[in-house]
Amino acid sequence: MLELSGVSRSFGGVYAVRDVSLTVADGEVCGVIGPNGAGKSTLFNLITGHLPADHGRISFLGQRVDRLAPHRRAGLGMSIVFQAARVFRGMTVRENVMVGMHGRTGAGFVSAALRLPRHRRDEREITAETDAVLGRVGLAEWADRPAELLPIGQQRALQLARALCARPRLLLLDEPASGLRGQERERLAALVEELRADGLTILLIEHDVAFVTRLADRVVVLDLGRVIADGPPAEVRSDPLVLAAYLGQPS
Amino acid sequence: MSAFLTYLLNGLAVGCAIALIAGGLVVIHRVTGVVNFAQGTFAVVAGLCVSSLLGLGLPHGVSEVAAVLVAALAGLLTGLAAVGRRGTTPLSSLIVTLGVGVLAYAVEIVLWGDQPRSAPGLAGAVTLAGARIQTQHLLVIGVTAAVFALLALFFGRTYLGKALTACASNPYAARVVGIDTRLMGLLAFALGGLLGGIAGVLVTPLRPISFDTDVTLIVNAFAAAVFGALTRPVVTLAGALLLGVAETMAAGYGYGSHQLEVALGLMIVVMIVQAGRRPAISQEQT
Amino acid sequence: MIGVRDLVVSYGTATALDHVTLTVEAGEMVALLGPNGAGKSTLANTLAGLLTPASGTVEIGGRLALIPEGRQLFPDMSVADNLALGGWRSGERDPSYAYDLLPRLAELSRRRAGVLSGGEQQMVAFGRALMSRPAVLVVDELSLGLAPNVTADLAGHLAGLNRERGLTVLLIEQNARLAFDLCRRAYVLESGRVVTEGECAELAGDPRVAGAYLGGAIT
Amino acid sequence: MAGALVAVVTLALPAVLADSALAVYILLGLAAMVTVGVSLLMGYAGQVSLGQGAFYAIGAYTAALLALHGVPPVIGLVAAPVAAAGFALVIGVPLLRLRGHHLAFATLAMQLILLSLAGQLEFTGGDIGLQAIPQFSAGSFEAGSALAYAYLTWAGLALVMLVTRNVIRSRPGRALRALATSETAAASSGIPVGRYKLVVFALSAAFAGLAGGIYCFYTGYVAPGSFPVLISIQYIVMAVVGGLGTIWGAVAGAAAITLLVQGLNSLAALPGMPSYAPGVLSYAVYALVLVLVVLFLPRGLLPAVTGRLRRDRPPVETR
Amino acid sequence: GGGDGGGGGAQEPIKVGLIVSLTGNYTPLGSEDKKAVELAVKQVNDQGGLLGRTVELVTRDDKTAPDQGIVAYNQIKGEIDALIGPVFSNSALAVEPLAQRDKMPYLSLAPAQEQVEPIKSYIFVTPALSSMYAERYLQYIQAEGIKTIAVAWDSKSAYSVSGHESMVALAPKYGVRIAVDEAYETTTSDFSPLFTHVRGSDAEALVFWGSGAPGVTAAKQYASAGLKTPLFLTASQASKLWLEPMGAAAEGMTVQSAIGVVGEHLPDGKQKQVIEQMAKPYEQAHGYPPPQFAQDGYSACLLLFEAIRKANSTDKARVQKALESMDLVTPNGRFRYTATDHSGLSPEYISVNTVKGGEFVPTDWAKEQLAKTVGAG
Ligand SMILES: Nc1ncnc2c1ncn2[C@@H]1O[C@H](COP(=O)(O)OP(=O)(O)OP(=O)(O)O)[C@@H](O)[C@H]1O
Ligand SMILES: Nc1ncnc2c1ncn2[C@@H]1O[C@H](COP(=O)(O)OP(=O)(O)OP(=O)(O)O)[C@@H](O)[C@H]1O
Ligand SMILES: [Mg+2]
Ligand SMILES: [Mg+2]
Repeated sequence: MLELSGVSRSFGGVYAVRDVSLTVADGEVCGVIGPNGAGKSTLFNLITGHLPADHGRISFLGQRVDRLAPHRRAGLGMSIVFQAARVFRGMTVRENVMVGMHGRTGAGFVSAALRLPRHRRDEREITAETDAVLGRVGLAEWADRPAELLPIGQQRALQLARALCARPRLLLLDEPASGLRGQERERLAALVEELRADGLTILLIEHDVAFVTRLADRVVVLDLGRVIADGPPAEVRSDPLVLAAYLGQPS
Repeated sequence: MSAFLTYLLNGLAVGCAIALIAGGLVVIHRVTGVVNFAQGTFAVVAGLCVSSLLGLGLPHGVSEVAAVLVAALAGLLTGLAAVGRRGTTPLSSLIVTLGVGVLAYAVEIVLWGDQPRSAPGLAGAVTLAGARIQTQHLLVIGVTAAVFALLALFFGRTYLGKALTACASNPYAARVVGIDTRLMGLLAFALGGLLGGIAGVLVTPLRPISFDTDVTLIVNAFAAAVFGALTRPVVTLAGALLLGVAETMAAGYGYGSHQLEVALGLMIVVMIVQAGRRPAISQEQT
Repeated sequence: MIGVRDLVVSYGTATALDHVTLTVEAGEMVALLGPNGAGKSTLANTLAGLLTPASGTVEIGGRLALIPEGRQLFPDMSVADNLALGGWRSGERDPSYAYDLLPRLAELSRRRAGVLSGGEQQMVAFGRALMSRPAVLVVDELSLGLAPNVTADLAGHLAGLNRERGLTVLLIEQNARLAFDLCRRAYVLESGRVVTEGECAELAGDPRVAGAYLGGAIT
Repeated sequence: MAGALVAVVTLALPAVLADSALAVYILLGLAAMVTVGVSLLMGYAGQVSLGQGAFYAIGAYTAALLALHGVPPVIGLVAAPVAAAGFALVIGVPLLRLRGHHLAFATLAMQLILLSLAGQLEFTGGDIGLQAIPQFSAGSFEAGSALAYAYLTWAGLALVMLVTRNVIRSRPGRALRALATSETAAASSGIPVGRYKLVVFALSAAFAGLAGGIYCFYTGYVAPGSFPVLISIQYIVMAVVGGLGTIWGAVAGAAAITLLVQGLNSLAALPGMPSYAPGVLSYAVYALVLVLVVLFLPRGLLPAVTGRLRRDRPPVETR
Repeated sequence: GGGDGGGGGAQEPIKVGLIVSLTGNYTPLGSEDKKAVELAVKQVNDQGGLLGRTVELVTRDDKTAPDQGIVAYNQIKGEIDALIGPVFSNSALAVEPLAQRDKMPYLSLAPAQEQVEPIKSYIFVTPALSSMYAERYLQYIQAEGIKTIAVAWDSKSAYSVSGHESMVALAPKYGVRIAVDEAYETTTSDFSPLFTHVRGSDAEALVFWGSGAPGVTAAKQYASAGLKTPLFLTASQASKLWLEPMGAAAEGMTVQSAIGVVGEHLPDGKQKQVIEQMAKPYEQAHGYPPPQFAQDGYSACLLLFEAIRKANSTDKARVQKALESMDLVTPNGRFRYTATDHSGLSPEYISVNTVKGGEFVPTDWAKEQLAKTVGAG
């Protein structure tokens, strides 16, 4: 599904991602962990195209994508939930989520301006599906609130809903559980499990190791921009390198 | 060759005059995030003041200093209107400064009338390596160099300068660490007024000043300041010099009627080239 | 050290805090729990003087520092400058105090804060708050985005400062288990009201609290 | 519906207005057309243009030149927005790579350069401009009176508002509002950010161009002096005063500013006013009203009046 | 048809519209014009009015913007009998088609040539056109024995563009060669490139076309540029607006002006008397002598009043007819409007002066020429 080979990116003198090669299989949930500043978020930005890579190649669904603009990659079926909440200000929660449907509908300026039938049909579909997704992530009651005023937890859920609306093949989640409390975290985990059951491929960055262990089929560990471990969660959790760099005292 | 040098030197002087006004824009924006459209007004107020004071028979030096102080006061008052009220967004503040600039027209017309004024400066010209340059131009260059050196030091090295910068960088965070952003904003406006005043006092002997001269002054200064991302004094100075030299060179080599097009066009091109180098995500990261 | 009585804070017409009363004694570490949107950050901002209460009183004994939600650094400034500005109230301008606490910050000192990774930013926010040598520290999410070893490290620092310098701490933390480990007492805020308060040990045994805040926290 | 009511009242208005008031009505309508575009561009898509006056000018010059060369005015009027939009598409490609203040400056400079050229070129009539532009006519109908232009303006504004409303309430509109906050997040939702910015830039230019086309037929004269940079700034002021991010706000802002300016103008010219009255009244009172409105109604006139809280700003300036 | 001066209409004032720039760029010009027009109206009313009716002024501000000129015109066109129009050429050109359509007698204060080319029956111009200034300078240059000149002009000012064009077109007729022909922009703040080019040429004089700020900026820099070539400035500089900021640096420079500016140097006679009739009270009221554009406003009033008197009516068609057969001495000189000449002045009413002691003093050549003109008139 996703294949990286020899991908690197540096900022000034700092190598954020260094010669990373990685394959993610269809339907797999792959956890990405590593110390702060290891390059996890940068890796996501390289995959989604928000940062150009210095070297290496990235293929998605058998097609090279490393020269494609972010919106084109999104169009191929990638969705990301950013680490820092990026909700669209001045729009309600529902409108925010509707934006996620953008790539799946086609009504442009002209058909919108003229209210052509196609546009109206699209709008009906968008509204219906948005409401379904809002229910799924537990935001139904917030739907008409201005998005930027939501508490952190709900903003995360909103981003996830937006990403899901695009019906992606590959979902990249950058610390989706941060800021969530016990129960909320539980609900998120359940949702991710559902998505996996639906056959979605997921890349998941998270510092809550238990969370990752529970959800991921496989965990990749980054440190100083390099992959230092890659394998089933249980194995990785006891890897001495990982313990030293990341987990601190054995848990 | 001496013609080239003449164009260059005079272009630098023109650029320096622009830079002084742009400097005020930068100081205010760097601290408050507000683009101060009243910046040209400060120069005009100082220019009109200095012409009156000299006309009253006050000696040079005293008149200039007094005029600059009046401009600083004007800056402070503008600041009170623009950032004195909590919750004013930078866009609202911008419109307020626009309003203050227009309000100043009324005050200036009542006090000084609508006719342009000038003031005597350093007379005569000097010849440097075959290139003639007005003595007043040399003064402008000298003062600008000093002012920008001080600005760069102030913002880059001093603690107060950093605290001022922090206010616009993240106003909420500035309040979290205990910086009084409102007070700092007022300080910045006063400083902006001071810089505008210096510009006005230096420019009035070179070109007549009337109440509405601020528009011409602000357009060039805005160009230079934007070049410096409205936050970086030294890059702003570079932008202003680029603008000034491009203008005189265009005039010198036969494009006198296209000075403006040449200079502004050049600025846009440089900006577009710069913009292409930074991915959107690194401009958005908070 | 922190005394809050009958505090009401609202955003326009929406009431975020509804007659909240809460105390943190000098030298105490108290946790503040609550679901998303309960009003925890609102309370933190009010304590720091960034929001004006509609009614009620807030008393703070001594210099207060806040680690705000969402890091809130000065993005265009270097890490060193960010830290130095943390000392605005105390006059402490030399960031080496923060470097001693968190050596990683020294490595990052010349980078622009805005381009740091999430966890790195959180460390800077922590260091910056301590630069003001506070008597009272309000932490709005400690472990957010931090690697487990760093979380443990910071928690250790907090406990140490509390023990050695008598630092008073009000801790808002997503990971309730961590909060319960660190603090002796806790308040639970829901929909702007204090619904439960008590010793952490007791609360952990309270099935409602445990269900809501410990159940899923699996660390 | 309040909107329909306003539409009916404004439609009935020209019939009862004197010629003197009609001139204000028309200029107000034209300003509103441009301002709706500014509001779309700035309030929704988050892109600042200090050069809308240039598109207004392009529309006016296009229609004027075509009419002077014997092309039927209807075609000229259609060509005006098309030319403005076309120009916007061409310059937008490089300019829209700039953001924020850089974009504001670049558009301002674009207008300065364009007007400077218009003032020097032969076929645009240089600084003196183009005179004796024929009246607007369609088929056998010739718009000889101010009344006809008032209705033409009304129709133009209605069209502009309708298009804007349809756009913002739909998929492209949501995309525009999204990219205003975060281009990266918008792009990862599959929005082609660059293309959308370009299209909305062109659309706002088209609105200004259409207004310019009507303007040229109404006044029968265009010159660079008709489009000073200050009018571009005035449009921004109108949009902000009325309330950014609402269509009716743009219209309310244009109306408020136009009427204020004209009212003060008439007041200052009353006999017996001291010689400094025009300056003081038109500058001081205008400025004071502007400052007070912006400070005390920061979300603009319309939201303040209707009490709508669409764009509530958090009291804590978190980012 | 308007009142013939008889009946109840006698009580109705005659209303004269005045649209000038009272705000915006052209404020300094418009506000002076307004003062002069108010003076002329007061004077005529003090003498018992026109046709036994008082004259009332209806003033509007065009804000130095063409569309505001149109608004202003539409506001007052219903109540006025004639119009004195904008100083800003673009405003004037915008209003004129409307005035022509309404058959409104219109005296323009703007100097643009296009207003009278082609002739529109109701549109008349009061300032001398820049082509006249160009021609007058060439006459002077020829008389001084100068063969080669440099010309600089503001590419953004209609006045200076057309002045420059006329100068280029007429130069051969006066045996003058243009060695340097250089445009600048209104916002130019440094003229050293121009002066460098002049220095490097064999030009014996530099004629500088421009109005407003560049006139001062360039002349000041000229003073310190150390050029030997004399600087010739055109009539836009013939006022305190230029003299005051220039100060002592102006001494010895050559500046054109309308005849009215140098009234005191004229031989006694009708012309001198008309000039003083305006200049004295103006100076008394405002503390400085009237600048040249103020004289345009005053002259426009005199022309209009005379036309109404001759028409013995405010009927617009009859006023227009009266204007087309006008022959009147005003502070701007003697106007002879005809059906084919709506500008009415000729270059003979232009003076060439030197600045002496902070005043404009006609050169000997100009004194001689003006004496001839006035004597003949
Ligand atoms: N635009 C940039 N310019 C300069 N350095 C950058 C930039 N973006 C990231 N970095 C640096 O690259 C390194 C990797 O950052 P990244 O955000 O990928 O880390 P991360 O693994 O996501 O960490 P965290 O778990 O803390 O979020 C960091 O040291 C960071 O400071
Ligand atoms: N600026 C604001 N304007 C209006 N309402 C706000 C604002 N900030 C927060 N709120 C609302 O006030 C309530 C309390 O928010 P607050 O951020 O204090 O919650 P919290 O307990 O910190 O939540 P979280 O755990 O997600 O951080 C929420 O319902 C939120 O939507
Ligand atoms: Mg990260
Ligand atoms: Mg919170």
